[in-house]
Amino acid sequence: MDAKTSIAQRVAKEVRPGTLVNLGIGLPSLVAQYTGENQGIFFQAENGVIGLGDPPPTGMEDRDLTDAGGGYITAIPGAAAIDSATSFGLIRGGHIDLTVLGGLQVDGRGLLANWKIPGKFVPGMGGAMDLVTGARKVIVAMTHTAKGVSKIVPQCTYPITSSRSVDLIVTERAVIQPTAHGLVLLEYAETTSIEEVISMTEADLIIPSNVKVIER
Amino acid sequence: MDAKTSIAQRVAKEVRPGTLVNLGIGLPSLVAQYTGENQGIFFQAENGVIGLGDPPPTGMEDRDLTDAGGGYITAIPGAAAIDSATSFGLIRGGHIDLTVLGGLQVDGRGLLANWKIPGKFVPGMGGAMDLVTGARKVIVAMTHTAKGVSKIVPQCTYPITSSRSVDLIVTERAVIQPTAHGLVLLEYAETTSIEEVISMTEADLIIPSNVKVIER
Amino acid sequence: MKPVLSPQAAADLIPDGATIMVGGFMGVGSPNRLIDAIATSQRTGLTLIANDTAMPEKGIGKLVSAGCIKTCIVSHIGLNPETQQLMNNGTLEVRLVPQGTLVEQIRSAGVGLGGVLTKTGLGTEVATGKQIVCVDDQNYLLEPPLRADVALIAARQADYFGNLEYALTAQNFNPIMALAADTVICEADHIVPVGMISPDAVRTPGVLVDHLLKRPS
Amino acid sequence: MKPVLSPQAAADLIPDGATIMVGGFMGVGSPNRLIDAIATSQRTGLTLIANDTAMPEKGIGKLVSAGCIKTCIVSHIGLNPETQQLMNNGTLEVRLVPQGTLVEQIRSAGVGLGGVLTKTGLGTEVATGKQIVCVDDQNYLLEPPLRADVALIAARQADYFGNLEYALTAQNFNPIMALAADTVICEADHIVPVGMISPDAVRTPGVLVDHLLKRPS
Repeated sequence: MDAKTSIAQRVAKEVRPGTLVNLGIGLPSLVAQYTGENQGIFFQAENGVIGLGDPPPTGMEDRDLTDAGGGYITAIPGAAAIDSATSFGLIRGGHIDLTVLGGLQVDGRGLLANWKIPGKFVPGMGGAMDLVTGARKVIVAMTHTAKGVSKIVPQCTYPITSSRSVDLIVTERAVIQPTAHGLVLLEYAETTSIEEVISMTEADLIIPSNVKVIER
Repeated sequence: MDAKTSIAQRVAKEVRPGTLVNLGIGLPSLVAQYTGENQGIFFQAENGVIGLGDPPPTGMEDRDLTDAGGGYITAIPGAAAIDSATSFGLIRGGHIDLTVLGGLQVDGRGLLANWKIPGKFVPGMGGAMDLVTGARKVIVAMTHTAKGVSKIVPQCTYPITSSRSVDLIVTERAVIQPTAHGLVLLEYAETTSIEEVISMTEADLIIPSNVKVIER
Repeated sequence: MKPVLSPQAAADLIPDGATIMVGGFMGVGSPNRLIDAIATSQRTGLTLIANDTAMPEKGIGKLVSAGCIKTCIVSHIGLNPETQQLMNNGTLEVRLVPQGTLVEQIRSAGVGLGGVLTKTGLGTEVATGKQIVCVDDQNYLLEPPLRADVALIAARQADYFGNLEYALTAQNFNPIMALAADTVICEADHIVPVGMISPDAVRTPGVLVDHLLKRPS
Repeated sequence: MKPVLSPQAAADLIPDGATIMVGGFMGVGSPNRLIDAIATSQRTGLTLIANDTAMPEKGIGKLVSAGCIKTCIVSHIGLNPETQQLMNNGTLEVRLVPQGTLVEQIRSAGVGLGGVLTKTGLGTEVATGKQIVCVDDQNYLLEPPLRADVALIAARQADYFGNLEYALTAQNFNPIMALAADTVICEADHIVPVGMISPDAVRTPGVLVDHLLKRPS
């Protein structure tokens, strides 16, 4: 299993029935594939739809029905089309139960950086700052390292996305919970070890006695 | 002709083709009867419709289509139904070309009072404060006196509706324009005289050399 | 799918002393069966946020007549002499708010903003004791967000997920109030199966609605 | 009835150096024939307010490619390497704004409010040099209103009075931008006679729209 799939599978277990969920573009968008059907979960695309469905059959794409990355989508029965003010009203107003976003860095305080690498690449924050600030629960879904360098750092060197700490970090190697005392290792992948996770994580980790192996 | 009819007829001459107009409940609502048809005028009712039409035929009233006073209305082809946030967005945002409102008092600075008689009757401001503050042009349509007492006063004794001066006052006896120099008498009714208007107006009036008789 | 409640079960969700928002404008577009159930249940000490108190024995006016309301935050009470009377004898506290400010205060709570910056009310009695904020050399009155424990709204048509469509001037405050309460209960004229309302026709997304009112049998 | 303009006549309404808003989200729901006409007309020095700059040679990206834009106020440029490049070599000024703040700044200008009080951006680079306002013991960032000289929007269907309906995710910023510009030009897929759109289906009232774009012959 590749890293992205294993991350998406683990994040999917955090999605509760009957909730409204926003998935960021890229890796987070894979999560939808692993949540069970008929659980009353509604996915929001912040460009203006509540109730994303499966990708459309080839040749049946609609140029006016896309996700926030511009990819063609469908919508489920009971979907609603909304404008950007309403969409971000829901996000900022605390109506989104869960958002899953990608990350460049998360630090020891649980702060996320995901919109700017100064002097290198500046995609912009898009909806990320509103999502991290406004969603009830924020999960960062990202690979543990980039080019061998830990993305979980003592303090973000890239500009942060919000002063609000994220609730959970899910990588292909570990599930980590930011707390007031620091980053707590909750789970590690069966393909790795606690020691290896520690060595690949630049930030300090708190290791409780009951760390579990990730179930997917 | 009664006072209300003569006021409404004179105000109607101020309504320009192709504009968006809000008429207050009561006397101001009569103005619509005297504007020409097919001039592309859209009337807004602030409770949520743009494009008010004639009153409905008896028996064809719709409980869900009313004006701001709760009276049954119809809507013209091209009408739009809007919620209260949009309705007042249009009002505050300067999208209303003209509003015509009733008044309890207007004073020498052109300030209007129309929502509260302390200790006696407090209807509330409803949409009046937003309309006077936000509409491009504000006309007060009211009788010149109430129980023999001038409603045009040196300074409002009732709480004012807005710190923005109204643009025109139309009564059954006179048309008066508030200016930086004071209230200017523009027109007087043929049934009265300049002297009588001055004597029935508690506020000072500036009388230019070219005061005209009101055309209806 | 959202729970479909009887009027009584819906009224039971509202404790004495709660803050409620009720949709409607002079009795048009109000959830009348919900109002009847609350009035019949003799709730007391409620704080009411609404455009107006309608007329005696009509729409929201029934809550005033039944003595349910301790405080009301409204823009207009001119057509309800009962409200005037209770205000004058000190039984009912009435806080008058300009209509455009009121609806934006509710919206700002619902969409996670810190309040409303408006010129409406500046230099009038309404501004007394309130903060003034200067933006680009212009002064604005700062009015705080307004939330409720329960919003009681009316719609023309719902699906069983809670997506709502409104009709004409019965829309008014309803879609805005749906954003700004811990619990949102909607009384719709019709309830249709999920999928029967076009996504483009939805004015209130079902995710905002907690309960639907059972249709009369 | 609103004037129906050719793309060229519409582009002629926009002088060099103007501030324009353009609807659309990653190329979806943008007024593409209007964009083509502006790009072909080689306008220069424009300030662009939009969600994003789409992709090179697609939607709003064409205005960047054609060198029309001096400054852009957007939330995302990640899918347009041309924008990155012009920003890096100093040819194009890019002001990045959180998406929810951007749409509310536009709305606040359109509905006559003094700006936006939001928690988004507090404690980040976005807050640098900006006013903080405290409401009910909570801090908010104050972001000022954003207006344009001309708004260029897209709709699924218009009537000849300018009432607009949108489709699915092509709605996005379009109805909000229609509120906040001195001149609003709409490119609709269909234009129908007045009266053919139900009042309840209208998402942008025609009173906000100044010009419609002529349909292709």
